[in-house]
Amino acid sequence: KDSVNVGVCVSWPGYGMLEVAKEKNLIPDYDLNITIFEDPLGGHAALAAGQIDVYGCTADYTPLVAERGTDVVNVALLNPSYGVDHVILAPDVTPADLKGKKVSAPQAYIGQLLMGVWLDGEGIAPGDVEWVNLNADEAVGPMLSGDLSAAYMYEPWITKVLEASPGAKSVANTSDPEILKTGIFMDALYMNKNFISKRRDAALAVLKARWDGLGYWHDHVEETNQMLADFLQWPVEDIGYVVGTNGKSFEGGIYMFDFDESAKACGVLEGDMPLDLSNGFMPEAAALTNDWWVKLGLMKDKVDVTKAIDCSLMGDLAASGYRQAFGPNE
Amino acid sequence: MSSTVLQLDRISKTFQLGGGRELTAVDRVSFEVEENAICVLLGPSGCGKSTVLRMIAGLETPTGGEITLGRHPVTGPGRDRGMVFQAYTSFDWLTVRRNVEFGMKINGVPAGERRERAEHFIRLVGLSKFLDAYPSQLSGGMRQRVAIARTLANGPELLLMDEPFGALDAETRWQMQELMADVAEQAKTGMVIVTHDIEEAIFLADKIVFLSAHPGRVKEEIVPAFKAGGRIRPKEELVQTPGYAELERKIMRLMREEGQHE
Amino acid sequence: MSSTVLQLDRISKTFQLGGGRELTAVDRVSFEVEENAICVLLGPSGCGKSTVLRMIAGLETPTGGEITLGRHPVTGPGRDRGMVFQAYTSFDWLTVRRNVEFGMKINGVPAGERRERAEHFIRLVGLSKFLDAYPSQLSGGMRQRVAIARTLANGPELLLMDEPFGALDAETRWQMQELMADVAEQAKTGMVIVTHDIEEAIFLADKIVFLSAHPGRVKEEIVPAFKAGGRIRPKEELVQTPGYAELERKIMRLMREEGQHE
Amino acid sequence: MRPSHARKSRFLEVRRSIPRRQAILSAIGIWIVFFGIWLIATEGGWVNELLVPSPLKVFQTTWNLFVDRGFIGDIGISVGRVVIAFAMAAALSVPLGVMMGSFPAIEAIFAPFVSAWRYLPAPSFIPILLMWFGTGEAPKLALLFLGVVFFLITLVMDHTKNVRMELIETALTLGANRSVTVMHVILPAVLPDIVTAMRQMLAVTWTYLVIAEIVASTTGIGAMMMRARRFLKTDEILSGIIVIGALGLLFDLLFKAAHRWLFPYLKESRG
Amino acid sequence: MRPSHARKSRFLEVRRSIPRRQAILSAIGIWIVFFGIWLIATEGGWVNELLVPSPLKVFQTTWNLFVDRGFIGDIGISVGRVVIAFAMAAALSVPLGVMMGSFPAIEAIFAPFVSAWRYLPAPSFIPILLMWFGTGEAPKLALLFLGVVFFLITLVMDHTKNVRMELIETALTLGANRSVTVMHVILPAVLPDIVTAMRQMLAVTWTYLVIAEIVASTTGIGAMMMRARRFLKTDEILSGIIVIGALGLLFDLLFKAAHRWLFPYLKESRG
Ligand SMILES: Nc1ncnc2c1ncn2[C@@H]1O[C@H](COP(=O)(O)OP(=O)(O)OP(=O)(O)O)[C@@H](O)[C@H]1O
Ligand SMILES: Nc1ncnc2c1ncn2[C@@H]1O[C@H](COP(=O)(O)OP(=O)(O)OP(=O)(O)O)[C@@H](O)[C@H]1O
Ligand SMILES: [Mg+2]
Ligand SMILES: [Mg+2]
Repeated sequence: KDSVNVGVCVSWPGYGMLEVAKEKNLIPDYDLNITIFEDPLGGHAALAAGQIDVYGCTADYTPLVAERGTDVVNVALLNPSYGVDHVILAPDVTPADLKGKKVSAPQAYIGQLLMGVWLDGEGIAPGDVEWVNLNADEAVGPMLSGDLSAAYMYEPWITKVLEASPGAKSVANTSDPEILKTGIFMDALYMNKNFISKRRDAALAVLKARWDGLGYWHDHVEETNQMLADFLQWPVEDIGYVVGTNGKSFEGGIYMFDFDESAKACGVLEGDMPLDLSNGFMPEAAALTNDWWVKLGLMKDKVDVTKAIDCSLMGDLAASGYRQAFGPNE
Repeated sequence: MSSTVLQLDRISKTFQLGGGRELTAVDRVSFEVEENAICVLLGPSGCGKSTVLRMIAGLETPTGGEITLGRHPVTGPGRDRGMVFQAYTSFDWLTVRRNVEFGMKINGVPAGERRERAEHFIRLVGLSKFLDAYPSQLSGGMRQRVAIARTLANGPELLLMDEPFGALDAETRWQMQELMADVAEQAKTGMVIVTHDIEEAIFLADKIVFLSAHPGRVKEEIVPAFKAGGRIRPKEELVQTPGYAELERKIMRLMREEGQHE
Repeated sequence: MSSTVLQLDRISKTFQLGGGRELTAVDRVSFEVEENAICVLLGPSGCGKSTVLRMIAGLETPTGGEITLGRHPVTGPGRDRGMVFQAYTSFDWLTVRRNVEFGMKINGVPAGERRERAEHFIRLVGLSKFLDAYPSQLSGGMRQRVAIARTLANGPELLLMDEPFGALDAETRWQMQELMADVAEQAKTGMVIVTHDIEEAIFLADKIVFLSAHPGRVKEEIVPAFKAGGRIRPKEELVQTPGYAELERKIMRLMREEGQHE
Repeated sequence: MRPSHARKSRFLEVRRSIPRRQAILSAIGIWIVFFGIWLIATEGGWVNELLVPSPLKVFQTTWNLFVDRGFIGDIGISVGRVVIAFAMAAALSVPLGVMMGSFPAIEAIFAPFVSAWRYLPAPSFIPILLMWFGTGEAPKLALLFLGVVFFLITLVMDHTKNVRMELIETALTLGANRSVTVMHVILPAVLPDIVTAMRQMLAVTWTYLVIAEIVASTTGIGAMMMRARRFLKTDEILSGIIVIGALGLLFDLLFKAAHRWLFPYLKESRG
Repeated sequence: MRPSHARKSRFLEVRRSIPRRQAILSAIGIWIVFFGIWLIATEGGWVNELLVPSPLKVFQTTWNLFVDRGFIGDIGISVGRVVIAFAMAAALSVPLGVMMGSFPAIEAIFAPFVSAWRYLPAPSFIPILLMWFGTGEAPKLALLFLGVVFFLITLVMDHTKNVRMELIETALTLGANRSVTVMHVILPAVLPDIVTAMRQMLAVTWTYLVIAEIVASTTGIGAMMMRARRFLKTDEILSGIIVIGALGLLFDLLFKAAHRWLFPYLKESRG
């Protein structure tokens, strides 16, 4: 049996559906060799070098791939963040006060994008605040000690910070319709170009297996959540707080695109998108992300993001008649 | 004639070894050192010479007996008993002058006096040309002279030396021995010197205390009779002096007897 | 009577110091060593004794002249010239027996013969009781004996020793000197010994080569006439022998003359 | 009969060795003080319980990790990684360092290279290591290896250069050729120092473990600590730290014991 | 007249020091070989140019970083952090280490503590450091400090314990009390060794720089390298590594020079 090397960017349930496919034998012809990268960049390096073939990670990386010209493409969007990512404001601070204050977000990660988008909405330019490069977990201490005025965060820290520091509040999150419709806070599936060109069958099989795994989850949420909990070594409740228990989405977690939705995002299937997104928005969102990276001073130029997007696999699946559409279970 | 400056009264030293074992290194050793006299401790290796000297210096505490310097019992190290070791102890980070001034400085001697005394003693040991040299620029014998000058400049009542010339080559050793004879006369400091070298012992000693080993006890006190008229120099003369050869043979015999025990 | 085993023919050694400077440590030194004889190199510190010995051993290359051992010129270190240093060179990780077997082992002597020879020489130096002890369990003198046995067991034509007993105390030094006299007789190995100690030189030497310093040259070759009948033992007798005291004074004078230059 | 005027012993005496009892009490004391301050700080609410849990909680967690969550497996994996990477580093450093210390010609070649690479920030090699070694054990081992190997080479070389010249010259005058001199004299002479250097450098490897186990890993103490970070389980992070500290000390003891066992001849006896 | 049979000199001679020329050629040679292999590997297409850029590219990038992107500012910040953190570590280690080495009673208290903390995986302290020290320079300095201080204390203590007993006893018999003995004899005697130990340990601080500058930092070489990682700009990562290596060597030279300058009396003269 041929094997395919799969990487997962941090232990995150959204990327776990290939593990489901593997355990449920939904991809009988291939051996999936799944590695979790606690360090997302490590996974990207491994993918670019062909040490792994497939990698689930955040979509904000797409413009960077286009700029660098590595042999990596985004083959599908998997799910938007549906309230996982928040901006937390310290007690007694109003958005208007933020000019010149310290705000934290992990530099060059999705968190910085969220913070930038939110600040922009509040009329504050990226250059007007003092950026502090912190991961969500690292921001807790300074947030509690009053060192930071705002911070990018996700659970379980949001709850802890709000509890421990009365007056702190969440002022924005990725389930806000305005933020959702930007389409940039997404998880995506990346593949190595050489893998696709040399082993297209395998690439298709893996992609299909991903959707089959998702389908299995939709049909057997409780069993699958437990499976994910074992795989990631998370408590099963925490899995629920991300992917929910209704087989579709969780407010404060993520919203799982089904195959059809993802194919529409690619523009390989006709029809409307939910969440105020438009059909075929994928390159648009990547370009917007590119703009934001430029605004934040991390990229110099606008690049042709379509070089790093390959919807042909989704297109083949759709053409072969593969369909999957579901809403929340009752 | 001259009065006693140091008195050892039945001094013993028992070391606690690991595992509850004990070693009596020195057993009821008594002797006296007269003012301005050189007393040489001689004896086979391991007989406790160094231990006796260290107890006099106050670096070890006797487990029995009493050591009296002048009228006061010895309770710890002090500037009244200067010590010179076999290993070079020059403070490498100080120039010769500041080495010699060291003791005076920490004892609060005013700068002017310090300078004067230091220069005096550096002259005495023949290092005037090297006042501002660092010890690393000196030969072994010269370093040892720095140590001696440093100790003497500190004005001790007693100079203690543990095989001070053991590491030096023959000619330098002679020079040092003659220097010590001069110093004893000029600086009027009593000395207790530990040595292995019989010739050195005979040349320097006003009195030789011979220790036996296991445990260290005083085996014999020898006062070289032929030296009554003072020290004999140059050294070449000494070997020709009547009585010298006999004394040398006697000590050789003592040494050899003791050596057997080992 | 006996034939020459080692010959130094106008050997010189110039060291290149930093900055293009040169130092001529040894200047046209010539002497010979006869079979089974002990030749002692004597001289003030820095006169090049060690350098001469190291050139004989092949550890330094002369910058001029020729050294011949038997009939062959010396071109590098070899087992035909065993060397014993002042610093202890016992291989601490080997037992006494394996230390002594070391040279034979690396030279391919079969195990049986090795064992026998090792035991023979260990007996000769009086360490039979310590066959399986490690050097760290031995005293300084015993370690030096291990080094001597190891060198002798390797069957060298010539034994070279650089102040071999300098670090030992007086009694041990005597024992070692007497041992060497025995060895010279029994093992029939020629020796070149460097020493500072005049007594030691006179006691051991069949011939004394006295070097002068800066640069090192042969100042005098002395053959102690009173030893024509063989070595005198015990050592206590030696000092009483007619001629001893004169020789001692003569060498002392030589030493002192040379010492002045410094 | 101890003289009544015997010097009275003060607590602080230069180089005066202290009784075993005092040594043990001091060692226990400092840890009691440490845990005491920690306990007071947390119980007294001086620090946020969320970020610095009380030591009791941490011990409890450690216990649970062992009993309920098979922490011993993670430990085994981490120990395995440290040991293998360190063994590889030693396998390169010891021959190379000894050769560099023995032959100035070899030192001249490698020393300028090695001494620059000591400053290598090992973590920044992670992407390159992943590219070359893929996602298995190899990149983790490579990281641990890189973190320690240049220090180890330098130390081994320095120790080898300190082997006394007389030993080498003795070997030469006994008829030893180069390889015998290196293998049978220099190497055994320097070996005890090498083992000591390895003992010290193993500590460096342990400090790199956490970084190495972020690299594509779900097993091992470091990965456990990463997971704990994600869920803000500071008690588990601290458990991890304590376990690493304890393992470090344990290895230190093992090395000490190995030293005694390998080099029995170093035991000092006779005065 | 050199004898014609003079031992012919072979390339590998145990402890035979080599000519200066050979030393310089060897040092240059190894780097040429290193860059040569690198160049061939990239130009020859053995490795992916994007992942391992050619050395020419890296030099080009380094040049650009300096000329166009104000890299010198980042370097200044990093050097500042390393120097300050290291100075703080030294300011604690030297007095404490010297006291531990001088007074067995003090050693008994701190040694068991310090030797366990050497194994401390510094990176896992990041969250706690951020909580205590906020997001300014303090946590970065604290991390660098923690990474090196326990090693440094141990080394200073060991060196202090090696100060010869005779020197101390000489001071005592000259009438020195405890503080004079420690300050005017033990400390100056051990100082050269302390400076050497610091030289070695500075390398460790540099290796931690990259980790420290991930913490709440957007400035410094480490942060630059992190950003470069994010954008998979391997050329910039390699530039950073080269710059850190060069800085490390530079500091090494500075320490060597300082050693010579501070301790002129160690210059060997006279035979
Ligand atoms: N600190 C100590 N602990 C235990 N035993 C000791 C100590 N110091 C000395 N000894 C033992 O006491 C005995 C006497 O030692 P000491 O050094 O005084 O002899 P010595 O006559 O000076 O010998 P040497 O001539 O070799 O210097 C020896 O057996 C020695 O091992
Ligand atoms: N490798 C070397 N490089 C430079 N000079 C040297 C070297 N070896 C010895 N010398 C110098 O050569 C001279 C003779 O040295 P050597 O060691 O042979 O003297 P020595 O007679 O053995 O002295 P000592 O009695 O002190 O051992 C000295 O001036 C010494 O400094
Ligand atoms: Mg002694
Ligand atoms: Mg010599």
